[in-house]
Amino acid sequence: MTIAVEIVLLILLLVTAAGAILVKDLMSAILLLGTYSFFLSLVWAWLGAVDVAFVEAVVGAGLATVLFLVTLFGTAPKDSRLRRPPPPIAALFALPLLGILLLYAANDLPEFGDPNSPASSHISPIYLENSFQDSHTPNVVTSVLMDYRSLDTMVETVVIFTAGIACALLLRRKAS
Amino acid sequence: MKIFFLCILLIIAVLIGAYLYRVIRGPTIFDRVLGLNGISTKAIILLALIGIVFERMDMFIDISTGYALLNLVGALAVAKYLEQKGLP
Amino acid sequence: MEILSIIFIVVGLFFLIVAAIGVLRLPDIFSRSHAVSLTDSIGAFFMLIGLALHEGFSMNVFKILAVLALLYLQNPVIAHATVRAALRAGLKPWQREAS
Amino acid sequence: MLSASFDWVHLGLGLILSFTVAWINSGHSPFVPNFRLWGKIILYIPWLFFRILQSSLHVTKLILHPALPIDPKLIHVKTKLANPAAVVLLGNSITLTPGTITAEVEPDALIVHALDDISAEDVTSGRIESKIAEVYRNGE
Repeated sequence: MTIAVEIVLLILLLVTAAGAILVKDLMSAILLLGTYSFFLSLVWAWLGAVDVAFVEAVVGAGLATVLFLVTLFGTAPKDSRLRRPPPPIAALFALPLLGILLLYAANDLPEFGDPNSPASSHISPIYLENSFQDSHTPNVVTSVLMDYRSLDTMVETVVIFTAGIACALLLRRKAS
Repeated sequence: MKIFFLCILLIIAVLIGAYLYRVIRGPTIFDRVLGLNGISTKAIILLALIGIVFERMDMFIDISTGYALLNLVGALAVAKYLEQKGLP
Repeated sequence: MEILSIIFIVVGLFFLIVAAIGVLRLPDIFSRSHAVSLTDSIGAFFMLIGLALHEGFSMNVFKILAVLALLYLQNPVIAHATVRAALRAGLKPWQREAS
Repeated sequence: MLSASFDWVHLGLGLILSFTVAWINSGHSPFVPNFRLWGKIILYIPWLFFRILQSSLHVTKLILHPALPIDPKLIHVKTKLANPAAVVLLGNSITLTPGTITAEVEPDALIVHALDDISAEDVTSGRIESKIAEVYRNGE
């Protein structure tokens, strides 16, 4: 029963991604990407990663859509390469091969939620025991994101900030 | 009881497919916006249901509040854009 | 209490299914917006109230009611903005040809 | 609310911040709560919900009918409501009711898209409008 829900969500995700690639109009592609973020966030929530789902909803569905739209305000709304060249034949063979290789490698990963896997037997207990003494934050995920991996988070914020500055520049050029 | 909620979850997830058809095949851009709006409402309900199934309602209802707020911002931005630019 | 919540959820599910059928069947953007408004105003109401009844009296019920109030405040705004944009872009409402 | 922590520090900070943001965004108008008006609006909500239930049953019947007997049309509705907030409430109520949707707001009229005659009659008869006028008459 739970497997069925996962399968349905993943099929919706795949269909949305394919639609976002195949659609001709840039505006529709933006809307489809927003839908994709909604589904991805649902998948994260279903897997139990609530904070990741929240970030995905905020950044993917809210912020990225608005930033894309603001960019479309200042640039041409049409995709200039409506007739795409067909992909080379080597890519048609190489990409499925790579996919099969990755699936084969994924076989060796530990099971989802396995208590004996290295991640949950070595790393997680240390974070769970020490995070409150180290950072005095009640939420463990927040302390991991903001304290233990603060450099990573800072650079992510820089990316979003740069996108915002670029959108502001585009809007200002249009006004003058 | 949990099985019942899982069934509801599954049915709603399949119903989203109808809206997704409208988003992908919609003749005009406004159909896509409407479909996105319907999908986000469904997603809010789905999140509340997932919270019931996992018995951690307090976490999941927070995300659905965030969804509802973000949906408003995104949809208003799209509608403003379409009003100013006209039909693409 | 459980029975009542199941009844509410099933009624909400019925309206959601009807709205999905309507989104697929209706001919143009303006009439489809009615189907989406059906989902928002009544399907979500019954579903969320059913879930709140199942949850019992706690902090979460207030959060569910807050989400519901948010939905009721913003969905008319979104629907109105979309339809107004469609009207200003020059779309004509669909009409029955024969009559 | 989201972190479910009810310390005085968090509550006070939230109150101060939200009032500050609202005060900045509303053009520095002083905050005057109108409690009688809000009471009337809260009394108005159950009536609106009853209308929503009625009309959504009607729309359900229309959608499930095999011949799809819809007759969509645009109608102009003149309003006598002077208060902008009252017009907003009227437009919101019309949109929230399935079967009718507000498409355009002009200074003294609304353009409403209705799904068929019975839904349209709901708006043209002015029942919602008279109810809202009643809400706002004494609240001024």
